[in-house]
Amino acid sequence: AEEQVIIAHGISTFGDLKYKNNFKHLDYVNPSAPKGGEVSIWAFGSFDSMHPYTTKGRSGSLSSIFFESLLTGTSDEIDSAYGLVAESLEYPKDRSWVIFNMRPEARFSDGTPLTAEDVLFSFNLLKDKGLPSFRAVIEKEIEDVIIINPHKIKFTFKTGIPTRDLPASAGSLPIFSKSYYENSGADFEASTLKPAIGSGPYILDTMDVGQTIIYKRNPDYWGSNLPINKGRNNFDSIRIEYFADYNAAFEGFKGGSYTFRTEYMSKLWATGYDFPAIEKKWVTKTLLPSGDMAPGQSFIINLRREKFEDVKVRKALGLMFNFEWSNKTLFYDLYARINSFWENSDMSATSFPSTDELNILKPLKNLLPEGVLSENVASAAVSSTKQLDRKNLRLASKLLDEAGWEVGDDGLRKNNKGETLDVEILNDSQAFTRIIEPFIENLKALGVNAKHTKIDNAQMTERERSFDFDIIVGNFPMSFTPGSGLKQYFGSETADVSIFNKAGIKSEAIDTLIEIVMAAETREDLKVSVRALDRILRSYYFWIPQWFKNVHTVAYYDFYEHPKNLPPYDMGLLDFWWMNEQKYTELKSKGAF
Amino acid sequence: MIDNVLSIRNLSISFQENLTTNTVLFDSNFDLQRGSTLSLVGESGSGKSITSLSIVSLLPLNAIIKGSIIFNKKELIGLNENELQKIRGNKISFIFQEPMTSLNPLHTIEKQIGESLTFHQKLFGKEKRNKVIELLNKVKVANPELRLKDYPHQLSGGQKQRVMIAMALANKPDLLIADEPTTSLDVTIEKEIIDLLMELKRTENMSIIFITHNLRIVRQISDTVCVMQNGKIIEKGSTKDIFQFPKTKYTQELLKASPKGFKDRISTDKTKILKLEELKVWFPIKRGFLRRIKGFIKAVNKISFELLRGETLGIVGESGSGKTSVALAILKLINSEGSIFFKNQNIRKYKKIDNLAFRKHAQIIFQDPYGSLSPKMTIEEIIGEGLDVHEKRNKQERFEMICDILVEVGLEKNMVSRYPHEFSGGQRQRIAIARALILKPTLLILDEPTSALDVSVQLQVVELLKSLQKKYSLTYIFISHDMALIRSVSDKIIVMKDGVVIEQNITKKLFSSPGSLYTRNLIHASGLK
Amino acid sequence: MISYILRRLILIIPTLFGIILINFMLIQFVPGGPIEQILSEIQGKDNIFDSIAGSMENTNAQSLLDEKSNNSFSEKYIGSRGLPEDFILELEKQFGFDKPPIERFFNMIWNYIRFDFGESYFRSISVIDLVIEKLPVSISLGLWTTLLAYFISIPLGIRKAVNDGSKFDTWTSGAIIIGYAIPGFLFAILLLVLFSGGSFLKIFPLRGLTSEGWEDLSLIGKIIDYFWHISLPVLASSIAGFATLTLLTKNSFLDEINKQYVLTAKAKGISENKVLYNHIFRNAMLIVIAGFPGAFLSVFFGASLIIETIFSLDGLGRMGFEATVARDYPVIFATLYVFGLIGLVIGIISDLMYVWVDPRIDFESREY
Amino acid sequence: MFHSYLSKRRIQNFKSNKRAFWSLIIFCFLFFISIFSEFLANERPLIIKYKDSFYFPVFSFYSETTFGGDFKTEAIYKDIEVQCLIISGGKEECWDFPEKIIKETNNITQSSDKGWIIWAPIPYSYNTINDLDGAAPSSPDYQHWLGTDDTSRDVLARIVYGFRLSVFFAILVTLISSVIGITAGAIQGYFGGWIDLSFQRLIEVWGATPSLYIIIIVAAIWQMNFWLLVFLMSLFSWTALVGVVRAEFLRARNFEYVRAARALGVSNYKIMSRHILPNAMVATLTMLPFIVTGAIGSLAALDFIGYGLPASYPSLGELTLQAKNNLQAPWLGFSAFFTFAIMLSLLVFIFEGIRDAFDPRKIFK
Ligand SMILES: Nc1ncnc2c1ncn2[C@@H]1O[C@H](COP(=O)(O)OP(=O)(O)OP(=O)(O)O)[C@@H](O)[C@H]1O
Ligand SMILES: Nc1ncnc2c1ncn2[C@@H]1O[C@H](COP(=O)(O)OP(=O)(O)OP(=O)(O)O)[C@@H](O)[C@H]1O
Ligand SMILES: [Mg+2]
Ligand SMILES: [Mg+2]
Repeated sequence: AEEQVIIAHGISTFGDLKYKNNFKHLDYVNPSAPKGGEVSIWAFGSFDSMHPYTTKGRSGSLSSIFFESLLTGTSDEIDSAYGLVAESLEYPKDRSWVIFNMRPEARFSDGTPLTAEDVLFSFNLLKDKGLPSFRAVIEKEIEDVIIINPHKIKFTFKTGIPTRDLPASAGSLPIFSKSYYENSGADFEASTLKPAIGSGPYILDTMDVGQTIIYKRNPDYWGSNLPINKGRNNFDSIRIEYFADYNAAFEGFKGGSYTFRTEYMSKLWATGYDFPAIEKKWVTKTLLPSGDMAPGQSFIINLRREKFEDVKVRKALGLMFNFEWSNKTLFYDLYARINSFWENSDMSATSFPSTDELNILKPLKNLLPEGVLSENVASAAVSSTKQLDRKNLRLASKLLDEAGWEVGDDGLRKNNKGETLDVEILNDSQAFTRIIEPFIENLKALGVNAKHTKIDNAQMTERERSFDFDIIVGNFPMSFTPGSGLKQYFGSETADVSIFNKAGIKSEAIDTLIEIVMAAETREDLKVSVRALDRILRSYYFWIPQWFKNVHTVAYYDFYEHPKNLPPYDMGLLDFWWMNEQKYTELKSKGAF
Repeated sequence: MIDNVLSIRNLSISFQENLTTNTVLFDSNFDLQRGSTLSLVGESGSGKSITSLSIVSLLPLNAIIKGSIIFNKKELIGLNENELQKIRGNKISFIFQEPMTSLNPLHTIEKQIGESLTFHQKLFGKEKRNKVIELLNKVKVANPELRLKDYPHQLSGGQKQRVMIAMALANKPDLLIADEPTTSLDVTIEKEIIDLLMELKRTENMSIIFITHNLRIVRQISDTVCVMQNGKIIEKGSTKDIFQFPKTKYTQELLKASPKGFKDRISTDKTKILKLEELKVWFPIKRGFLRRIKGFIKAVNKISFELLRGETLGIVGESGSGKTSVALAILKLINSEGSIFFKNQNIRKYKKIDNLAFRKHAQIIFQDPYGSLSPKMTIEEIIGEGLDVHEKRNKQERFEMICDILVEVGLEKNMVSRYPHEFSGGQRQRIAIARALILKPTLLILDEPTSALDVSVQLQVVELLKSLQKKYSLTYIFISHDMALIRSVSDKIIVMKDGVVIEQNITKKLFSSPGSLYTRNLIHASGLK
Repeated sequence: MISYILRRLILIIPTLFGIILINFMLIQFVPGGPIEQILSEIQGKDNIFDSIAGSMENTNAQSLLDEKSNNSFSEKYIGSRGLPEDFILELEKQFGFDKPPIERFFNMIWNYIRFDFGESYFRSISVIDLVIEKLPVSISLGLWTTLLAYFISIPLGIRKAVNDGSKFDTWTSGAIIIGYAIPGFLFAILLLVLFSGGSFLKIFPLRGLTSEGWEDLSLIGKIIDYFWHISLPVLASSIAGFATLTLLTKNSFLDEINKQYVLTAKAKGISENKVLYNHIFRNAMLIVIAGFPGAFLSVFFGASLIIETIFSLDGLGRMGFEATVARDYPVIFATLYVFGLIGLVIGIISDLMYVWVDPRIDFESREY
Repeated sequence: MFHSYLSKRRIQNFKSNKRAFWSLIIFCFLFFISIFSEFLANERPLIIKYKDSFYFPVFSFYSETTFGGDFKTEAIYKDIEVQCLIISGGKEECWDFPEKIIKETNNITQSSDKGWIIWAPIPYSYNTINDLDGAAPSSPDYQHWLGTDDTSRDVLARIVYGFRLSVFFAILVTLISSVIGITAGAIQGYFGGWIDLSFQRLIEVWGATPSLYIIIIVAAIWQMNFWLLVFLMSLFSWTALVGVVRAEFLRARNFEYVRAARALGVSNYKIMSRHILPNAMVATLTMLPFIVTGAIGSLAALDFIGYGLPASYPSLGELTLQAKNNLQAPWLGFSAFFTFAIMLSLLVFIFEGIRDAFDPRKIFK
């Protein structure tokens, strides 16, 4: 039977597109933004390749800018994708395949038309020679691709996997020029400084290896009048200055070598911005709202260790990490605490479970830790800004006493076998030393035999891979539309194999909840189930959450302008900011850069 | 009017030693007429070298100098370095007492001689080389062309001394200061050098200050003589006066004392101490960056002799004939071929332990005393070292032995804590003698052991050697250019030339009927016949 | 001597073999290999330079710099799904780790004998090209730093020896000691902030070896531009070098300056400088002179990780460190091999220099 | 063998070099007091009087319950509550109004229950985490004379301990490696021949071994600690001197006085140590102070990449590292720099003195 085929200008996971078919421009852009000027930012280290799709080489910043895909996302929606190279797409309700109708006017930067041939070629290239991570996903998801006509291409998906985001996923693959690769004989797997031909709004202008890359706007860009591109790509050129040293980079900004800077170092943000250009008001230092989800940065406790089996022990350890003190003394009060795996979004669990949540959780009651359903959601302990908070110390002491770790005559906690409670925090980052040390001191005050061990990246990975650690610092980067990835992080079947399930959490309840999340049919359903999952995950105390930054801390020479209301999910500097020519010339004449 | 090249007035020199000062020259005065020769003679350590060094302002840093030195009507004391540089080497040339250590070890002799030619006469390239060769010829260095590229360590003692002389004569100076310039030269060469100096004196109107212990030369060449003792000029006058009517007791003794006669043969047992068979020492000539071997200098070429216990063997011979090489080879200090038997044992087959015993029983006094003393060790350490190795003594005993031997060689006890550079040439030589004698070795090789000693001290040392020989029946190999001395100490003599023994005989016979022309010349030139 | 040189040349072979062998054995034991490095990179771990370059306490800080928003859609999405299991196996095959070590070792040796050094694990470029790519920076730094050090230290040391104990001696000692004691990177940053930052003077460039558009400059312009760029890095990297060389020169001279042959030279009436430089120099400076070949090598090796990092220069220092930490074995071994070879040859030259400086020296055994 | 007269002259020479002599005195003094760091800088009080008895927390462990507190873990003396307990003799109210109780108790002049605490002059240890008013690193003030570092620890306390640790480390490493290095160089240079050839090859191979990997391997097997690091560093730094010493020996063995010593039968060992070495020590004596500071530098370098001592150890290297990462806090850099400069100057002057003392021609005025 002929199934019902949906034809649309875009697609989203749950079908709720914000922009209708005939939208004039994106809401958050300024459609009359002036074009021109240059935006300059910095990048760390060096680069030796302009080919970001291979494991070899360090590719230059933004080196994927050349390549467009069939669909593109927006900055004010979570999981919508609208046609870019594709004019429209067709898919059945079960989303088991998708057909893209491509815009005939699409051109590569060398003027050759972009056709379905190229899409297929790109797909095969990625499948055979792409980054392993790409490759695996493609193999797992896409059955085959066929060209229907030069501007029409069909992706068929594998069966047996959730399909709700597959069309968007397929539409997001970059498109390379078949003729370029065939004519030049370039090896896709080799790193190269000669970028391949793409179809995007920017092309490479000049580059000085290890120092500078400049992209310029392609004057003949085929898509500049598309509604989705209105008011975007406003700068004539994008310059990226490379610095191998953070201090040098900052000095560069002070002296105007580049003009826009996002500050990632709290102490610099708090103490560094008092240089002449700021005093002369050439540079604006400002906070912009950020809707980015917190990355779930935390101390992760290895549940595979016997000593951490008791949740009380884990709880006690968590009590000793003093975020409030750290934030004040180490971070100049710049950060916010993470409590949820979906922090800074409306998907995190709060206070008591809602009825919807309870509906999901009730059936699992027997599998859940005690009290989860009746208590406030598990949250990190709040301390005073005294480094060693007596109140928390008392709580933690009690917990450990209860867990059978009593204090011996030498002040160290021991279990009934006489073993001390040894906790080793593994660390491979210089920056974390100052954060871990106070934590260690607090743990020692608690009678824990705590130790901080610094090792290098490769060894760290090895220890993580063999799960040979007590506590490490790690991330749980969750997505707005969580799906199968959750299994990698929390699923029982991955606990012994996946390097993403660092804690080694194995819980039937969680497994079930993940299934529920993956099966959610509407965004509302998804939210509720994610909240329930969040609540349960947190109740296991296998992490000691750290902090995140809920604003963008930026400083820039005062000639950039942006729409009043920024979209939640992207600051959009390179995307839809523009330059005020007059201010620019004024600053320039004053010698700001 | 008297034209004085040099006038020295009230010159005093003292050395600062940590907190005390030690005066070594007191209020000295003398004049030197242009074109004349002044001889400085006197006791070893009396301040001759110091006086001469002060003229060119080359005293060590810790010396304090008072008085006045007027050269060509110019005061030299307090003159700045620039002015001095113009005078040194050009107007005043200097022949240092110890040629062995006075040459730059890392420069070829061509470079060293050529340097002052370049500096003062602006000679370069071929011209310079020819001049250097000419100079070397003048001082009788054989095959100068081949020797140009040699480094000092490849020369014999006498050759180095001649290089020193050539260097000093390079620029036809107004004043030549020669500090014992002929000590390592055999009589025949010595004569030629003296002739050369006299000729220069005549033709260039050169003035000479000649420091020597050899009174024969003094009489021969000098116009005036100053006699020094204990840092004072005790007597000065024309040569004739001094030699005919010596006023001071010291001078009288000096004139009387000279080695005379032959050695009394002491009863020897017949044990063979040393036997050489076809000893060969060949030095490879290496050239170029890769140091390829281009040929050999046959320093010693198949020498054989035997030595009995209690005997003294004198070795005489031309400078550069291989005497030192023989000595070093016997003691296994350089590579050699042929066999050497010490007490009937082949020393090449020695094990480590035999070696140590061998070292105790066979000692050497090096020709270059300065170089053979470790610069950073005090005299006590240097002399005591042999004791420490071979005879364990307690501290007290050891110290006493050291003091005793020092006194015996004519030095003072309170010198034990000094370093080698704080001595005069003759004193260093005696330290070297003391170091060897303190062990009472069965076989002692003395390589020109008294060349830097004045006759009185020389006699004292020789007497010491003789008495030790009697007492312990020691065996000596005595290398010297002083035929009178050799005659008075040795039982038999070998004469060497160009690495081979040209004559070998017991002393009396050799002197009465020398077998070769060379020997005859030697004896003749020493005024012994 | 010829036979000695021959012996030394032949001995290079087992020595090199030994070097490679030991290193090869070592890396079998080093925890973490290139695969771990790739994994950690894919997981978005700290850049290996962070510990040197200063870093941030947020682990997700790179986002803005890495991706433009409309493209980020795809990558973010896939990244959040983690890595496939067989990815690691595939990597192992790619790096040849599926073969037994012995086989790998002999393969490597065989290739090296033919001077085939392979490609970096992490870049599609032959190791030799990689090294050549980094040479300009390293040579610049090494050459000028060495020259500066030698040209200042030796005359200074000689002056100090001549004026031993004087005021001049004391204050120069103080100055060079301070120069040495200032931690190099602090000094470098200080220079950077003072002379090329935005707070004080801005007279030197912040980074790099040449300006943009260098090719278009006139020859003079090119030279000026080049020196303008390297002056701060060279200053920063040489400051510490003065101390040892100066004091070494001074002390060596002190040992020689009173020797008898110096008197002889002075008595010849040659000028003080000639005495110092022609006569004493060669005697005193055996070690320094003989060290020249080594110093020459360090001109190429002139790798200073920290200076390179701070001034954003791309030289062997950074490459070496990166290769070590990232376990880029082809780079490690090839540099070991090539520089090892050069080092061994230089070692021989250096020994020959001894003989050249002091002809009394030989290398024979001394057991008569 | 003791050469009374000689060493006297050398000691006298050394003494008359005022600069060297005072440097030695100061250095020894600094090192001596740093041995007693625990009494100089400590978060635990030196003496406590509590209810008629005396306690010495520097030496012993006392739980908080000893003073009437409620934890069986070690008393946290820097807590005002604990101090209050001690001073007031264990009053309950201390939990609520510690300041007030302390004041009240102090006002009562006569009371047998009244306790007191004697602190070390610097009441922080190297790992004490301090509560600050602002953010760390905080600038010098009357509480923290050299400010605090970026982990909010007292810089002065860290320098006191760091000096001890680093100097001890450096001197040990220098001693071990220079003894080995000089011996190896001497043997090679003196004997020459096959000994030289084979030794040299060994050193070449050893020198080409990346120390970092060995350190990584070792660090992966054992927890890095002081002695292990001393061992490892010595293992890699001894080659530094071999070359120069060998060269000097190669030259010096040809000298006439060496020949003279050989003629005397002096053993090879003595010839090397007494005749050649004093004349071949220039390079060694010159380099030694730099090797010492260099060792501290390499400790810092290891800290850089995370293979140094465990992070809480107070090494001077760690301080310089912090200085670099906290340019806004110049007191870190200055503290590190001055510590280094002072130490290096002292060492250089001392070794200059030693050199001069052995130089027979040196005149002292
Ligand atoms: N190390 C050396 N290398 C090369 N040639 C040498 C070396 N030592 C000595 N000779 C040469 O060997 C020859 C003999 O030297 P030797 O020192 O034995 O002479 P000598 O008889 O002691 O002379 P003098 O009386 O001048 O001391 C000389 O021509 C000298 O140049
Ligand atoms: N650097 C010095 N320091 C201290 N005393 C010295 C120094 N140089 C020489 N003397 C002493 O000065 C005195 C004079 O030495 P000088 O060298 O002039 O003697 P000399 O007459 O040349 O003796 P000789 O005939 O033995 O060479 C000696 O007693 C010597 O010990
Ligand atoms: Mg004399
Ligand atoms: Mg001789």
